[in-house]
Amino acid sequence: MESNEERSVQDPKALVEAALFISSDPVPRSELIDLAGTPEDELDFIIEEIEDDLAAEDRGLRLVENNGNYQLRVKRFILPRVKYLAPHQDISRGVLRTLSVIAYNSPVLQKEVIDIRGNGAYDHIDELISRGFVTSKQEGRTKLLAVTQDFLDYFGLDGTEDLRKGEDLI
Amino acid sequence: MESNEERSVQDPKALVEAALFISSDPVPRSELIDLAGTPEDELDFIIEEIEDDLAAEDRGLRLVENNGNYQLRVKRFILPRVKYLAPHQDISRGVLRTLSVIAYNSPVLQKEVIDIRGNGAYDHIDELISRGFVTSKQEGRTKLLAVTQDFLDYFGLDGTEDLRKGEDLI
Amino acid sequence: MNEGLEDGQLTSRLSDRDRINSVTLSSPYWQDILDQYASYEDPWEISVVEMARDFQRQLAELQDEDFELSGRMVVSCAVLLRVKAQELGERSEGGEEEEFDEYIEPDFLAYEEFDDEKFVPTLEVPVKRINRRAVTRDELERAFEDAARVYRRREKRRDEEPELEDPDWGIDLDDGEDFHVRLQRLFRKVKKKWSQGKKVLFSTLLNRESREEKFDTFLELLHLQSEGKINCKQEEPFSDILIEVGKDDDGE
Repeated sequence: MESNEERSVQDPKALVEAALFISSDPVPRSELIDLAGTPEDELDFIIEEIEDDLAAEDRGLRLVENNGNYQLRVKRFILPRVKYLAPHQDISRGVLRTLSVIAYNSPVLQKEVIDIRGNGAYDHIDELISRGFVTSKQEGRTKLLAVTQDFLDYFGLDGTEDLRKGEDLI
Repeated sequence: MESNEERSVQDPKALVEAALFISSDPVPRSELIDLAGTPEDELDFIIEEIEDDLAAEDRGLRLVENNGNYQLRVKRFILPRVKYLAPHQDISRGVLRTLSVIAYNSPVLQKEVIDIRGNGAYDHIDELISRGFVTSKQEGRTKLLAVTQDFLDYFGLDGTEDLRKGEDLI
Repeated sequence: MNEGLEDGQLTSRLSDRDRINSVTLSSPYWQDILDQYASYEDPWEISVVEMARDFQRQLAELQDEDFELSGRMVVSCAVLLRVKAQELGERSEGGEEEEFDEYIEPDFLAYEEFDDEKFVPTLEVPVKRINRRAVTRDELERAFEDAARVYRRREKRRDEEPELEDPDWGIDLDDGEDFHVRLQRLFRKVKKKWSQGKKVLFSTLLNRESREEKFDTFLELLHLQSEGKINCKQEEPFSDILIEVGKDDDGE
């Protein structure tokens, strides 16, 4: 199923695609430049080409850029059909809702989060802090909660402004 | 970066690509047929098309079929360049060592493999047999182990002659 | 709704003074209705049932006049129901898991008169892909070198220290082998023989007679005994060891 196995000169576009495919995490732009061994503007050209290829109706993926990191993802409208094939996701719904409240209002007083989400949210906040999605800072008699860069990375966001604009989250 | 987001009719080829991309394990043929909602011969056509697409020089992936299970992989000659981006291998370290001992001495008595690798290798051998990398044949009171064509395909080898012999261990 | 409130009870908690009057219901300015709701501090004071009945009466009187009102009525009732349900959820479970907003259309929540600053849409967890890559031929070769290195080192130790002062005792730690996995495997083997009513002897647990395997298995048995899973008996020195499954695991 594979031709020209032993080819030694590697097409930079093929290398970029392979790098994006093999990595489970977003790949930094600088990494792609090193890997492809091309100047920056040529990488842009390659990225653009890949995007054009993926825009075709018979392709199931899209290229996402976030803070100079690139990642291949399944097209949004296809995702619901195939996501059962991906490993189980690991944030419970209650915790996710508490995280949503923090994220949309970040930074936000813990007191306000508890007002909205109830006492059960104390545990959620602990869990979110230990997962590195939320930081907590003493602020008078309560705490100030904010989402972290890890949170933004995990959810593929540039910043919490994305949320307030009501943009799609994935 | 994505056009026609809201399209409701999904191209079966796009669905197949998305399924192959998102799954960590090889996807059974029957799953792809269900997903694409196409008759079997149409799936064959789609698979063939994807293979043709991937054969292009500027593509970094290949499609691998094993016992009716399909998987996207990075092209072999590109893999060494990008493998540092993927922390997880699909064969664990202990199992790989046992596999290497079998491969470098194939065919080899199970007893000899256990001598070299210890009792834990019984489980490794079971796993390697179930993955189709190794066959086992009764030989007196022990078993004779040999690597399979699937093993050769996986590593892109024509035969075990390609491998350096490890007879100095046995 | 675990407070066990029946519909009648809900209604009885509401006072007549706060019922939506028929003037409001027949008003062409329906946006006003929601403003009126917002003025109630406690949404329990508004009865959806009564309001709907009033509306039905109005509708009967209106006969075939203005049916555009009915859709807005449904929207208004639903907004009110949501506010009530949210409150009820918070009363009964400390605000945990308000299930109902799953069933409300996003457009509906965006209804311009519905002013709930506390509402935020739930984040969607991204689907994470875990890619396990293929092993390369180089890595296969390196794995062989590692296996050979581990083996030679063990052989060397065995030659140099025949009295087994080596604390390693053949557990190939370099291999990343999980000792607990081996314990479980051996215990399963013991339990299987035991459940078949067989006498479980040390010698019957061995796949081959190598010294290394005997040490490994013996060590594993000692661990299982210390965990209380098995009892080992030896009738006389150097005789075979008899293994019994501990009482806790008997009959499993």
